[in-house]
Amino acid sequence: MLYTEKVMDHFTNPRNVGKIEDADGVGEVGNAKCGDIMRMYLKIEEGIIQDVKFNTFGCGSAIATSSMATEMIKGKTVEEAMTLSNKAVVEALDGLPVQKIHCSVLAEEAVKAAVKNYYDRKGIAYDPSLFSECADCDHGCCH
Amino acid sequence: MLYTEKVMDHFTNPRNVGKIEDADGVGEVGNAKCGDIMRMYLKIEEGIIQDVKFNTFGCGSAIATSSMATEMIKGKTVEEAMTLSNKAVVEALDGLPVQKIHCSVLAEEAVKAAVKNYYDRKGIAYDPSLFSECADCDHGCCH
Amino acid sequence: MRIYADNAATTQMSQTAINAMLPYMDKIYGNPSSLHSHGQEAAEALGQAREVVAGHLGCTAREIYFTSGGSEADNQAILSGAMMGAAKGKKHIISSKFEHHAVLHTLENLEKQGFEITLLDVYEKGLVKPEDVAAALRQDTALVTIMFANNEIGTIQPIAEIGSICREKGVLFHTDAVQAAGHLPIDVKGMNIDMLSLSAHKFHGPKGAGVLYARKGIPLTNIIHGGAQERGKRAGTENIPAIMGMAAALEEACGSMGPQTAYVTSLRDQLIAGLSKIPHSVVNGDMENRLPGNVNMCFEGIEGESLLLLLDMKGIAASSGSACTSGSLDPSHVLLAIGRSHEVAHGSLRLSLCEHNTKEEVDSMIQTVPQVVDYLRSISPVWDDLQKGKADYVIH
Amino acid sequence: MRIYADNAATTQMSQTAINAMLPYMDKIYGNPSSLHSHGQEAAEALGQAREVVAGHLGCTAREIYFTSGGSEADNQAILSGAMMGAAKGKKHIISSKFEHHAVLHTLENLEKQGFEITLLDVYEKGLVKPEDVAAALRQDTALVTIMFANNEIGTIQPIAEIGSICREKGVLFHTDAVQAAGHLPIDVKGMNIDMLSLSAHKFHGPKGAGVLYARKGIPLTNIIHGGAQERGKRAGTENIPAIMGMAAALEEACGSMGPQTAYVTSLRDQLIAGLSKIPHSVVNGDMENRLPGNVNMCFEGIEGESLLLLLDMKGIAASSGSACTSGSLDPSHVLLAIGRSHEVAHGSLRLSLCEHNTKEEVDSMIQTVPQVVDYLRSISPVWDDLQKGKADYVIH
Ligand SMILES: Cc1ncc(COP(=O)(O)O)c(C=O)c1O
Ligand SMILES: Cc1ncc(COP(=O)(O)O)c(C=O)c1O
Repeated sequence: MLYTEKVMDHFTNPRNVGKIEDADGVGEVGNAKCGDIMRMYLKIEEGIIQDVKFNTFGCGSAIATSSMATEMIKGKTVEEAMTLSNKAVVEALDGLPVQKIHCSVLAEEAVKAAVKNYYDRKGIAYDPSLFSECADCDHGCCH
Repeated sequence: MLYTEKVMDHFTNPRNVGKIEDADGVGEVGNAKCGDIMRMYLKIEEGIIQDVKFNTFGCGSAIATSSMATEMIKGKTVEEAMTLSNKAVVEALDGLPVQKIHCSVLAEEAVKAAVKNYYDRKGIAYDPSLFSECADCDHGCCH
Repeated sequence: MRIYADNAATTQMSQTAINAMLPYMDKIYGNPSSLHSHGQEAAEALGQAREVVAGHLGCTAREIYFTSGGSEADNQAILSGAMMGAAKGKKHIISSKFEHHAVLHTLENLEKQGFEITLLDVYEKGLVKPEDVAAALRQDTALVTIMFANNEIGTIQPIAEIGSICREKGVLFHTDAVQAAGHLPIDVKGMNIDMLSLSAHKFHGPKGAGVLYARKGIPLTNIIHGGAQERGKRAGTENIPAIMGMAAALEEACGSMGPQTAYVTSLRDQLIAGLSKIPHSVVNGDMENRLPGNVNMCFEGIEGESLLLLLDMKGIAASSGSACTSGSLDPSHVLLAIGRSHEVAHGSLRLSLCEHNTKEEVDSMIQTVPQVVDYLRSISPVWDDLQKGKADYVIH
Repeated sequence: MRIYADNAATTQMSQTAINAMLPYMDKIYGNPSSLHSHGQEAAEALGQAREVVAGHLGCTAREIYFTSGGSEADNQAILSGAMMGAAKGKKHIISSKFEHHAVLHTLENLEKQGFEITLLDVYEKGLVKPEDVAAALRQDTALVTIMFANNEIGTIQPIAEIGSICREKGVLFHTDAVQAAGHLPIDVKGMNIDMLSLSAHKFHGPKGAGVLYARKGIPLTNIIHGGAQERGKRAGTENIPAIMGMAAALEEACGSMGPQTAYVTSLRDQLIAGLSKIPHSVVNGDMENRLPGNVNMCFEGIEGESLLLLLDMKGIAASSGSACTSGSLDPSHVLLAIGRSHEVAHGSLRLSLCEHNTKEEVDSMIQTVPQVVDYLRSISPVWDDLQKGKADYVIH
């Protein structure tokens, strides 16, 4: 199989799929040209991620990494969520094919983008270098 | 099959194989380096080929063409034998593979060499151009 | 129900083809280069297979060269055309933008060696215009190579017209007929085709066998040097079992082409009609000049790989021009060539049918595909934006 | 009794290999590049076959590239070595005089492109001397390619020694192991082999499948461009059935190698002993370093093709290095390389045995061959001259 059982499980039964209308933070990464867009919604209370939902346009591993990432940050503090690495997502999924590693990077970035949006909305100060953006994203598929 | 039925018949049951100890003419063509030698023995009485025998070192078609050539000249006049063409031998055998055509040339030449030897022995005058020799035969397989 | 709708990728071998192969595995197993009867029996079979294939292409047996498949045949045809041209100082090759990679990558390799390549447009319908070929021909054009039918969108090219233009100008014409052979009538003489490639596994024959037809007098360039097999133009012990299977499969396919084309075409048209009801969907490629079994559509707002995997879980084997299925990041060059945007090209689905597919299977696909498309749209941020009017539909 | 003694030309497929192929024809027939489960099942099988083959060569699965046969593997290995060398300005290649044509003709083609080729002597015994390899190595040597075992006379080359010399000097080493695989132990790491070719039909596997092993880090040059199969190095839909058959056949051959080698060697030695009683006969090639099944002899005064055809009529399938069997006018370059004169080389016979041959068959050949040799000598003018003392025997 192309994908591990875990990936197929999260792809076919994605956790936390959906939207949060009154989200405290929403992040979107990727672009349709490249075939992957993830949008992540966070509901945060007292610095804890109470709820998280995602919408994803993309391949099987894009959906699975989105799902896994939401599971990994749900109930965690925002700071903990910020430490989520793409590597941790890949490991939690028992691995991804090499050409799909970029999906896990997207998932990590989607979480960060949602947190950044939360910080921005709440006026919470942060170190901008935590949210380094990929310079190339406009004219190609950089992940 | 590589060879026609006729070729296989003459190869496996060659006619006139053997030697004539008191032959009136003996001709040998080809060389061992090239993998084909035909030796032809003629018994001639009053210009008629009474008997003919051959010995051949060579491939299946070398043996078959020798056999067919002997059959085609037996009982004929020497002059008739001189008109035997390699083409006639090939036709009589229902064809030969292209890379084996040289065997039929050898058979024609073997007959001519034996006749030449007969003329020489008897002191019969002849047109030497009838027995044009292949210039290259010493250093290669010219047929 | 498990539905196989990926016959353009490869087909199930027919029982006829399998039966034609089997005796050559452990009974008539000799090497056709061997002089003994084991070898000569194999050589005879090989000769018969060559006659059969030649008969269905409209050429002579001596113009048939067996290869290991379509890719090898494409490579050798194009290399041969290029070398023939180069010998006369001609280093220009004309092809199209949506050829198979076996053609395009071979051309790229020649480009590195100093050849100039013109890739013709295929327009919205996925059809090369013969007049474009005529206009692109130059004094130094060595070869024109245009596929007979496209493997993704199934469009059938005006091969006879292109052939006659090339013949008139004395330019070599090759066609990659891998998707056409066994499915469409081919007549290399009538169509003025100089070289043609085909691959057995696309018409219920075995994998690992293909044909390069090269018109008498065209000197092929070896890509595999060695023994004197295939008139010295393709070394390697002949794959007799596969060649026998290929000849049998071609015979079978050509023998029943008429009724099968009618049947498969009717399935295709039902399927396209059914799936076209999905809003914001579009058929890729011309509907008139189209392989009987080819359905290729784009659905806005979703991505092809996830569509494909979900269909697979529901028992439908399909294909997509999605980037994710190719290991590259760009979607299908074919869909881009007919003018689909990257966004839309990612959401493509190819269902390729054959005579084994049934009306029930088509009905089932017409049921299932919209469900899966709906589900994926329901979790797609792109679809969300389109629905909310935050972005404009590309497919109306 | 019909005796097949031409196993060096090709072999009968084993039932194990056939059984391994069959399911992939009409059950697991997907294209391994397809993402759906039909395709992924095929991809999984392909991965398993790769592991099996790697296991028997002593390398990793990622170092295995499947090809259409031995000739293709030889061509690609040599071209790749040449291109790697050329990129560093190295255009010298070392090989031997008695390689297979798949190697020699590939080298000739490279020679035309400016490479310099050194063909080492193989001496009377048909063995390359490792010290000759060492002496021939130059600063600009790109590649050494020496066959593992010779296909005509069966001599086994000192591969490990050559491998260590090449590794020490940092020169790429390829070996054509088409006659060795499945018959002799191979360990590419232990023997310092960088590239190796094999062909399935030489060990009871299917025709149309081969392997190119290339050590990790060696960048292969494509000879077939196109799809991304075989890590992008060999385009074309994988011939899964044949690959599965090949893996099964290799597994079977390697699994029973010990006892089979002993058995086949004993048949070979009996046959050689029996035929050596024919006066003025000689064995070709070293008796120590010799493939278990190889018998190759010359008989003075006769020509090989006629010998072969008469043996065939008596039910014995054999081979000869006679010119007539090759379509060329010169006899076997292998026999000439070990110093046989043209005259003698024309009169050669190869009987290549396998584990299916029996003691009874050997006895029968020991009966029949001398009869046929005697008959052909009786009608041979060459033999006549030798007997009469008009010429000198070459073989005493
Ligand atoms: C030593 C050797 N190398 C290469 C080959 C070529 O293998 P294939 O005919 O399978 O391409 C053969 C057999 O024909 C061989 O014996
Ligand atoms: C149009 C076209 N050309 C060439 C090929 C290559 O054929 P094969 O994979 O048999 O080498 C294919 C199929 O993969 C094809 O569809």
